[in-house]
Parts: sequence; C-alpha cells; structure tokens
Amino acid sequence: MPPQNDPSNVAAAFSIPFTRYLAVDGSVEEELPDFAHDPAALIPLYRAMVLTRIFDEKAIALQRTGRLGTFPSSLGQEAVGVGAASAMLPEDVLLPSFREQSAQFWRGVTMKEVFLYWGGDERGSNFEGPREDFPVSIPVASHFPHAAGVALAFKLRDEKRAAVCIGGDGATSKGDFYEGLNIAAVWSVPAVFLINDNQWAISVPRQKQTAAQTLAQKAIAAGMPGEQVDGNDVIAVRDAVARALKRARSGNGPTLIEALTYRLTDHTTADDAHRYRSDEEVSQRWKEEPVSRLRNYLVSQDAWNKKDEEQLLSVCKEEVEKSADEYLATEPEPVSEIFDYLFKELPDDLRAQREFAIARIGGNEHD
Amino acid sequence: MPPQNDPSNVAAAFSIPFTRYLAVDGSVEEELPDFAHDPAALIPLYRAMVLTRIFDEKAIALQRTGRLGTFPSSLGQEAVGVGAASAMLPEDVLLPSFREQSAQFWRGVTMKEVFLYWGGDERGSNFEGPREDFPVSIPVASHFPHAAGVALAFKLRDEKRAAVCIGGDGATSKGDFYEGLNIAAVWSVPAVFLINDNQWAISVPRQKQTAAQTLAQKAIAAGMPGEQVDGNDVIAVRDAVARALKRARSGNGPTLIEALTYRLTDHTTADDAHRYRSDEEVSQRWKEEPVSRLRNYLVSQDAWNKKDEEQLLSVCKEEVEKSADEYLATEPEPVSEIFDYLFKELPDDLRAQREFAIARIGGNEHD
Amino acid sequence: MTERTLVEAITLALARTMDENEKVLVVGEDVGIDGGVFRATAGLINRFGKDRVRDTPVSETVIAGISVGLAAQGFRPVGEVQFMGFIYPVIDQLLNHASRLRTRTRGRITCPMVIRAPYGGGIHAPEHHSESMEALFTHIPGLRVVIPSSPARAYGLLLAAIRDPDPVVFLEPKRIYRSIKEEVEDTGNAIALDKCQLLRAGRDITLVSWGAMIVETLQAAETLSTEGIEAEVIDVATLKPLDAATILNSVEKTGRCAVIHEAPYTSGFGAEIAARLAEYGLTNLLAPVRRVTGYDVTMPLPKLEHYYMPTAARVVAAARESMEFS
Amino acid sequence: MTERTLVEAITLALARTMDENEKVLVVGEDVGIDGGVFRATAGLINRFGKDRVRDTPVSETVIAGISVGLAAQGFRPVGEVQFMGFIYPVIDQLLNHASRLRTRTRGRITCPMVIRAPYGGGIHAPEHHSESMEALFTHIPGLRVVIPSSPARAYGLLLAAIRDPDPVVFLEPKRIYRSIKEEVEDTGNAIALDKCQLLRAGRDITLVSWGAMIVETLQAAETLSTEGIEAEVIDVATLKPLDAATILNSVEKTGRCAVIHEAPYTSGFGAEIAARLAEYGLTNLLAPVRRVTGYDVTMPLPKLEHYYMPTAARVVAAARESMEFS
Ligand SMILES: Cc1ncc(C[n+]2csc(CCOP(=O)(O)OP(=O)(O)O)c2C)c(N)n1
Ligand SMILES: Cc1ncc(C[n+]2csc(CCOP(=O)(O)OP(=O)(O)O)c2C)c(N)n1
Ligand SMILES: [Mg+2]
Ligand SMILES: [Mg+2]
Repeated sequence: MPPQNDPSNVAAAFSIPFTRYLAVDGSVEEELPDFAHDPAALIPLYRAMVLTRIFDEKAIALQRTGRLGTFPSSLGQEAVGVGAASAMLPEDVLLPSFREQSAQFWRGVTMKEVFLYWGGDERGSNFEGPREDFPVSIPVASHFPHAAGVALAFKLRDEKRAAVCIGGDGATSKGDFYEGLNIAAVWSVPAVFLINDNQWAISVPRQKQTAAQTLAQKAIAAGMPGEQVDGNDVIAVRDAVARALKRARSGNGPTLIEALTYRLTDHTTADDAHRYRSDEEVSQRWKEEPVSRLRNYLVSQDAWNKKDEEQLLSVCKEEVEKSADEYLATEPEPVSEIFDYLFKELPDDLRAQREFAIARIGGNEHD
Repeated sequence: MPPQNDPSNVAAAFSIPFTRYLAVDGSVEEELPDFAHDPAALIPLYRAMVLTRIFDEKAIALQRTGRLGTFPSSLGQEAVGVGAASAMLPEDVLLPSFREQSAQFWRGVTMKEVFLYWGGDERGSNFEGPREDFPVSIPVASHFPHAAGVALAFKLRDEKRAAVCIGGDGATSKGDFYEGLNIAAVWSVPAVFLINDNQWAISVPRQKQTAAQTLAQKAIAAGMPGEQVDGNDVIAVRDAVARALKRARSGNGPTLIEALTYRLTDHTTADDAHRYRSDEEVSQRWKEEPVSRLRNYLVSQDAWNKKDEEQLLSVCKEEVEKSADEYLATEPEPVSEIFDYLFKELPDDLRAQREFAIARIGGNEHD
Repeated sequence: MTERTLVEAITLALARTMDENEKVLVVGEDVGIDGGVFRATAGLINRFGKDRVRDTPVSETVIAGISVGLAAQGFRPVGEVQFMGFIYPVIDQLLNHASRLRTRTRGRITCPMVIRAPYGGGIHAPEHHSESMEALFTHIPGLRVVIPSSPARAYGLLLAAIRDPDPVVFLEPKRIYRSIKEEVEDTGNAIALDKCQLLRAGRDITLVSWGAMIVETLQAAETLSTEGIEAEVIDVATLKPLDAATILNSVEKTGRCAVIHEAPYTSGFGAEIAARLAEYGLTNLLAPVRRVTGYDVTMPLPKLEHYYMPTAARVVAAARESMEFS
Repeated sequence: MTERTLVEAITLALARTMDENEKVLVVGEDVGIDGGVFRATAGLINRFGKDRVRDTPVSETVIAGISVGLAAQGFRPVGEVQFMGFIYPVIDQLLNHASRLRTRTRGRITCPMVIRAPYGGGIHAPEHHSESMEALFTHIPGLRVVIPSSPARAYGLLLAAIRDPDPVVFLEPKRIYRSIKEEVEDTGNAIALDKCQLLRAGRDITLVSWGAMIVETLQAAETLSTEGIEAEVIDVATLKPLDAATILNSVEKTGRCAVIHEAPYTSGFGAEIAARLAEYGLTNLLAPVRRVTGYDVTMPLPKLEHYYMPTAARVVAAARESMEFS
C-alpha cells in the first residue's frame, strides 16, 4: 500500500486484468473467444503441445546419452509458446528465449534445427522456415530491446506486422527487459512482450524475483497495458496474444502479457530441482498442466477420444524420431565455418588464422 | 488502457497519490504537516534554497570565466534537494545525482568541496562532513543499485538508518534504475528513491522518456509504493520523504517519490536550451518556482520581510564568495595523487609508473 | 574547397549516407533537435525527419539493442553514445549479439550497425567523460573498431563504417573535434576499413598512434626531424581488423618503434601492436618497442588531467631513447 | 590430507573467509539453497544463513551494484556471476564505480568486493557460456584480476582476493573445476595477489599461461622434455597487477617465450605479456615470442568448439618452432 495520504489526490490509477477460459479440469469458465468456438479448431493447438512434450522427452534422452548438450525442457509450459505462435501471422517475427521450442515449431522451425542448436551446431539457428525469426536468446532479457527494434522497423515501413518477444519470470528482473518495454511504449511500436511465468528462475522462486504482485504490472512502469492470463490455458494465451497483436497492428503500441504457468521439471538437464523444491509442490502443479486440461475439454466436447490420442502420440513420436535421426546423421561443419560467417567478407588477418586452423588439423578433426 | 477484457477479473489494482501543500502563489492548499506548523521552522529550508541559488549563480560565473568546469545548475529545483535532505537524519546516507548540491549542502558538504569537484579536483568528493554520503553519480542511474546496497547494510546491521537516492527523470529510463528499485523492494531494504522530475533530460522532454503518465508509477513494477509530489513545494517534498523514511526505518521497505519540478536554465554550462525549447515555456514555469513560493507563504504569515530577505541575500553571497575564494586558493594536488588512492597499497607496477610520472615533470607542472 | 572540422566531417558523412540510403537512421540521446551534445548530428533532423533521426531516452542498452533489431530488419542504424563513460552497457549487446548474429545464424541474420562515441581526455570534461577504452572493443570478435584522426579521415572512414555490412564501433577523438580544420569535399569516397594510414614517411623510427594522439605524435616527429631523426608516422585508424603488415613493413625499414596512445598502459591497444612486433618483426627490431601511454590509473579529473595525458615531449624522449639504444 | 577439486577449494575459501569475518557476504543467482550452478557455494547458506548467502534476482548489474553499496558500508561482498557471457553489464559498475571509488573520494569510501565468475570453453556448454574475456578486465585501472589454475591456488588466491581492501575480479577456469584434484588444507594461508607462480623450472623456453590452459601447457612441457627441450612454465595467476619481473627474469634465462591462452588472439592478455617482452626483454629474446591462443572468432558452439581450443600439440609446435629459430 502507498503511504497514507489524502486519497482524493490521485495522480493515476491502474488495474491488471486476468483471463482464463478453461478451468483446471478443462471445463469452460468464461465464454470462449471466437477462434475457440469450434473444438476441432483447437486440435492443432493440442497437437502442437503434445509434439513439443514428446520432443522435449527425446531431447532429454539424447542429452542423457551424450548426444545432445544441455537442454531446457518446456514441460508444462507448452501452452505459452503454442498460444502465442498460433496467434501470430507468418510475417510476424518471433524473438524467443531459450525455452520456447513449442512456439518455434509452430512458426516452422524444424525439430531437426532445434536439435542441432542444442546439439551445439550453429546451423540450428539458420531456420529454413521463418527466415526473420530471431535465434533463441540465452542471455536473459537481452532480446527485449531487439524486439523493439524489429517492431520499429515494421512501423517505419508501415507494415502491418508485429514482433513477439518471449522471456521468463527471471527476465523481468533485468534492466534490458525494462528498457526494451520503455522504448517500445514511448515509440509506440507494434510489439508484444510475453512472460512465461513458470514460477522459477533456476532455483529462485517467483517471489524472490520481485516484490511485484504480478509481473504484468511491470507494464505500468513503461506506460503500456499489462495483463495476466492463465498460461496453462492455451485458449487464454492465444486470446490475449491475439488481442495484443491486434492492438499492435492497429498502431496502438505494445502490450505486456504474463502467462502464469509452472516449470514441471528441472531448469535444464544440468539442473536438479530436487535440491530446492519439494515433490509436493510439483505434484500439485501437475493438476494444472495445459495438455490434459485441453484434452479434457476436447473429450468433453466429443472432439477427441482415446484412439485419436493413441494415433497422435504415435505420429508425434515418429516425427520426433525421424528428426532426431536426421539430426544425428548431420555431418559436422568443417573448421572453416567458424570463420566464414563472422563478416560478410573475411578480413585479411582472419584469412591467415583460417588457413592456419585448416592446415593444423590436416585431414583430421582433432590435431 | 489495458485491452478489453472482463473487468470482473482484476488481478491487481494500484493508484498513485499526489501531494501539494502550497499552491503556486504560496497560499495553503492542504493542512500543513506538523513540521510546517510554525512558519519559523521553515526559514532554514528557505535559507538553504536561496543559498543554493546564489551558489549556482556563482558557479556559472566561475565557469564562464574559465575558473570552473562544466557545471549543472539546479535553478528552480532547489526544493527537491532541500526537501529531501531536511527530512533525513545525519546518520542516513545520501546518494545524489549531479544536480543535488542543495541536498549536499544541507547534509554538510561544503560549498568549497562542491566547487572543487566541479573544478576538477577529486578532493571535492572527500567530504569532511557526511563521511558516508556518496559522491555525485555522473553516469545516470548507476547509483540506484548502490543505494540498495547501502540500505541492505543498514538492515543487516539492524540500524535505523536509511539510504536516500536522487536521480532525474532521465534516470528512470535506465535499466539500473529499475534493477535497483526491484532489488530494494524484494529485499525490503530501507531506501528512499527520489526523482527530480525537472521535465527535461538535456534536450529530451519528459514525454519522450517514457509513455508512463507519471514516473512515480514505475514503483509499481518493483512492487513498492510510489507517489507524486509538487517538487516546487518544499513542504510537500519534505513531507513525502519524511513519510518514506519513516516507512523505511520501521522495516517496511523502500518508496519511490516523483517530485514534479522544472529545470529553469540550461542543462549545464555546456548546453544551450534555446536550441530545443521556447522562452514561453520557461517563463510560464517561472511562476511555479519554489523559492518565491515559499517566500510568499512566509511573508503571508508575517514570518519574513524585505529586510530579512536583504540580509539573507547578503549573508549568502558572502558565504558563497568566501567559499569560492577558498576554492580558488586551493593548491592543486601533486601528480602522485593520481596513483596514491587507487589501491590501499600501491602495487609494484604502479610504483614504477608513479616514479616515472614524478620524474618526468621534474619541478614543473607540465613537461 | 571547404575546410571543415572533424565533427563537421562526421555530420557530412552522416548526411551523405542518409541521403544515399534511406535505410540509414540515427539514434541516440539528444541527436534530434539538439543536434547532439557535440553537434555531430546538427541539422539532420530538419533534413531527414524525426523518423530517421531519433532521440532516445537515457538508455544506452536501448541504443545498441534497438539497433540490433533494426539492423536485423535491413536498416542501418547509427547509434550515438554521448561519452565513452556511458558506453559500457553497450558492450553486452555488441559482444553477445551484434558481433555474432551473422555467425550464429550462419548468415541468415546480419547486423550492419555503427555505434559512434566520442572518447579521450584533454578537454577538461567532467568525471567519466574522458576515458579511452578503445582496447576493450578490439578484443571482441566480429566487430570492427575504427578511430579517425583528422576531418578527412573521419569523413571517409565513417562513410565506410556506415556502408559496411557488419557492426562497427566508431570512436571519435573529441579533443580534436574542432581543433583541426582540413579540406573535406563531399565526394562520397570511403576509406578502406582495414588499412593503416601512413601520415609521414621516415627512415629512423616508426611512431604508431591513432585518434587525438596523432597530433602529439606528428609534433614529436617534427621535433625529432630538427634533430635529424626522421620518424615514420602511422595512424592505425582501423584498429580491428588490424593492418599489421603496414606497421611491420615500416619497422622492417626503420628497426625502431614507439606506440603512442592515451589509454592506460596495461592491455591498451599498444600491447597488441608491440606484441605483433615481438612475434613477427623481432629480427628487424634494433631497439625495444616503446609504449608512450596513459598510466594505469583512473582518468583524473581536470585539475590533474594534464599529468595523465601523454605529451609530444614524452614521445620525443621515447624516440630518442630508442635511437640511442644499441 | 584432503584432496579437493578446484570448485571445492573455492567453497572452502568462501567458508573460511565467511567464518573469520562476518562482513563477508555471498550474493548471486542461485548461490543459496541451490549452492550455485557449479556448486561453488554449496552448503554455505546452511552454515551462514540467508542473510549472508543471498540469492539475487536475474540481475548482474545488481550483483555488482549492490556490492558497491555494501562494500562502501564496510561489508565484503563476494558476487557470483553464473557464466562469463553474463558478466558484461558488470563492467559498467566495475569501471565507473568499484574500481574508482577510493580514488574519486581520495580514500574516503573504499570498495573491498570480489566478483567471481567461471570462464572458458571445452565443456560443451550452451551459447554464451564458454567465452574467455579476462583481458577486458585487465585494462580497467584500479581493479585486480586473478585466475587460479589449480585447487590449491584457487584456495589461496581467493582468500587473498576476499581479504583484499580493493575490488578483485576472480575468474575461475570451469573446464578444470573438477578435473584435477589436489591436496588442499584449510590453513587460511593466502597467496600473494601480485606474483606469478613458477610451476616448472626449465632452461630452454618460457611458457606463460593461466587458468585451464595451464593443463595443456604442462602437458606440452612434458612432451617437449622427452625431446630434450626443458620448458619453464609460469602461471600468471594475477594478471593485474602483472608480475612482469618473474616473466622477464625467466626469459632472460631461456631466451624464448610462448604465451598460451584460450581467449581470442587480438588484444588477449597474451598481447600484454608479449609487449612487455618487446619493451623490457628484447635483448634477451633469441626467437620471436609466440602466442598460442584462440582465434579471433565468436566462440563456436560445442560441435566446432574443439577447433577453437588451443591444444598441447599447438603449444609443442610453437615451442619447437621457437627452438628451431635462429
Ligand atoms: C543475463 C543472464 N544471467 C544469467 C543467466 C543464467 N541463467 C540461465 S536461465 C536462468 C534463469 C532464467 O529464469 P527465467 O527467466 O524465469 O526463465 P526460465 O528458465 O524459467 O524459462 C539463468 C539465471 C543467463 N542465461 N543470462
Ligand atoms: C548513462 C548516462 N548516459 C548519458 C549521460 C549524459 N547525460 C548527462 S545528464 C543527462 C540527462 C539526464 O537527465 P535527467 O536524469 O532528467 O537529469 P537532469 O539532468 O535533468 O537533472 C545525460 C543524457 C550520462 N551522464 N549518463
Ligand atoms: Mg522462470
Ligand atoms: Mg531531468
């Protein structure tokens, strides 16, 4: 509460709305938005979430067997990326943090590419699909100003496109998060900032990131609208992002959306969450997770059944296995590639280093 | 306005109070706080503002005649520093930006020291008075995290002290401003953050810094109380800072206060504000300035008259001239001083450089 | 024939490139109606409009970060940072993003952007305004680092920097923003971004410098000449990538070398030049390489600043010592 | 007798100093109950409580900035930055404040703080996790830069860093966090912060390195020894201030020198060492100084990382070339 003062003198007042359509058990809580009226229209969202979950499992398995690097699973948070990406148009630009493979897949980044990236191969960020989408941002929040820049480009060219930037709850503590929001709002650029509030930044719980009640209210500092959605309700996420994109495209500037969800597994394969949080907490949160929530809804609408589920799982597994095989079969790049994309034209001093590097390994990979 | 949504689902709501006691003409608008009941008690505040104004004039004159470096006048903003410093206890710590000489003087930094600093002499930051106060921070907002650190020290030692950090409207755009606020709030440390919102950051008007309606609302992002005061009403500033200090000392954490004021002159002596703003705007703002506002009030209460004024001006001028003379008479430091405070003990490699530097100038200042 | 100051040459190059390529934008604090704290962008907003000459809030991270986004979208942002003391937050964006976007996406996304900033001491500026931290940028792979030392070179190098398809840090020696005038025609001719500039031919010793210290270095060369010592003076100009060949060839001829810079001694860019000589020019060296530099101290406030700044006399002394070495 | 890994030695030194001085605090992301992403602070929160072992939000600027405030108030904060790729925002606080508070207040306010960060490649870590940017810090006046290369040295140097009255950047070679074990007793004995460590005596060539590359350097020395080349191996350990005398004295004896580091070549700290030799050891040099370093490229992702990392074979080749030079 603000310090005691004459309440009649109010300089400004704000509120942060909250949106959820599907209750935890998949029952409908609020009238569904247009895009969700036909349950069949939601099946692609369901499919995308399931695919991501199977992909994440496979990625962990590959990591455990030494065939992939450190990997951040998105278990339990699939609705955030899928909800956001499904609201975007192909010509929009996604600027994801490192945990939004679900959004990347929807946008057309291939599973092979995502495997390559986390397998330690730069070609994984050379997307064949969405050529203008940014690679994932590892330095937390450092991509928020980029999103403002991309959105400014759209505005300057008078294009009806928008930039969608996703970061975690931890990202909201960084200065560049805030600076990115502030410039986006003051220049009124078509950007949507989405927080995957999965309650944890490695071992630091949401409550220790900030004293702010909601992360959405950080929008108020930048003078842009902020809202909170249930991030385990893919309908709510897509609805909020779609509304924000509409605002952006109509020239009304950026929006901050906080999607409340939960990281159901370790931070990455390098982490052991048992060190810092209880199994009880996690099992409670399993009850809210987005995949079964949407499935329950679809089943309740007779839009989905056990056979559909089995078929989907087997198709997804097949796709994931196929992509993993492609990834594993990818020939590594030659050493020259560490030089050849640094500049458009290789400067002389690098040419000498490049020749040395090639000469030194001769025919071998390692010298 | 936030995007359209069911208004019944409100996750959080906030408001930003505004405080002013003295109207622009010096008449009383709200019942005065306790410390201001006796008009005589306000005379020291008045005196401090007048002294600062005379000091600033002298500093500009010295700069114009090549005897001082670039100098940032606080013309029109004297109530911010005086209001804040007068609410503080000696054992509190001030972390000022570069335009808060009025606060520094109240705290016991001497005019000679401030002249020395802007004259380019590090001894100007070696305050004889408030030994723990920070030197001014030139890199905008970079001292906000320091304030959180100082306040944390108080909290850890269980001392009833607070850190008071002052920055400009421009400072609120920087990431370190935001990060400093966020950590102060989440760790609930005894800090008060005060924004001297003088409407300009060099040539950039307040409206181009941020889309936020008020700067006080940036507190909401950090989950701390924020409030706005009339920064040309020294009573309002002191009142708000005093309340915030009380909160801080009672263990209730930090506060952000935005003091609305106006930079009546150039950004610094290196600036020419005519390039980017109109004389009309400035003359309008002269009507609101803090010194005559308080004087009008004091006169209306029979607590001040023409003779008092004349006497005060002559005493202040004398003090300022005396300090200027002392400053001008200060012998420069020897070259060794650029080495001798870098580390507690000079490392060997610097010892050699130090000897070289001394040898090279021989008896001369310049080689 | 128009004589211009260095800062006027900067303005000219900015205007030229904005004129020839509508993708060129200027972003920074006070670059608009104010024309920049050093007037480097004066007049641009009137000529090119406020869409293309954009005042930012006080947010250096944003100046760099928004430029990355703009550059990825095909714009050519030129960001101004007001003083070197405020450029450090920019390192994060340059190192983690701008300098590597091309390589991390294997050429899919590129980052043609310039960060301009004045640097250096000697004008009695306030605290944090006078540092020379150019060496930091030279260690960042994927970045070009350019420093002009005269109006004409400022014009030609800035044209090249803005036209370059990759990120460039362009540091301007503010001490000589207005102290030298030189004929600068608006020819549109760029100066190559990977070549040292030979400013004076000589046979006895090679003096290597850049930025404002070129003034003292040339003065020293004049003085030495009166003593019969003919110094070759090389302006490094493009610190990264370094044109080591020009320096090595010169020292092959002269056998002696002093590097002069304002930045602190340890890990200043003079170290890199001396190291190249130790590595690739050793057998040509007739005397130890000398570094005439600032001290390893915090840049002093104006009252003691002159003690810090390398002087022509120090360069002369170092050159004499080098000549006397045997 | 207890054998410990390097990271265990770090923990030991942290616990020791926290025990002996209640002003010592640990701040950083996940340093509390998680014990740090590399477990360097494991157990400290249980032993010293959450007031003194503080999890910060994801805010590197705050880790440094709050430490400045704490240090000014007499605390001795030890900040942890999780990976080198996230340390750049910290440069602003170190350069503009921590490193100069003492000098800008003429001794009134001091800044005894340590920033710890793991650095370097070779463990197949994700993007931005494997850089070696130590040279940047060595150019900042008023800062000490320390890099241990073994468990015992990590223990002794960290004790010294935390006890030091001025700011220290303490960079930990994470590739050898667990790969070497060594006897480390909790003696409380610090190692001087301005002395290179002689790791191997030799007469033929001086190999200078630091951090994880000490492993390859010692391996190379062994190989060279089988060929009759006896290398002297110096671990710089305290890069700033640099103990140049130890290196110069060694090269006076051997006449040859190679510097080995993982960081990119240009403006790496190897440049400073080679430069000192060009300046103060020239007449002792029988062969060009060699720098065996990373390339001037963005640190590759794991699949190509091994191409980037300097190897013992490269050190051996450089040493042989040096020996053959005449
Ligand atoms: C600037 C920065 N600091 C530290 C890290 C190390 N790190 C990786 S992920 C992470 C936590 C991020 O939390 P959050 O933003 O909530 O994203 P989540 O991992 O939960 O998806 C940290 C601290 C980093 N990547 N970037
Ligand atoms: C980080 C940083 N960037 C740029 C500058 C240059 N500069 C000095 S004052 C100033 C404007 C500051 O505006 P504000 O915070 O409103 O303070 P005011 O000058 O109005 O008191 C700028 C941009 C600086 N000092 N620090
Ligand atoms: Mg999180
Ligand atoms: Mg202002």
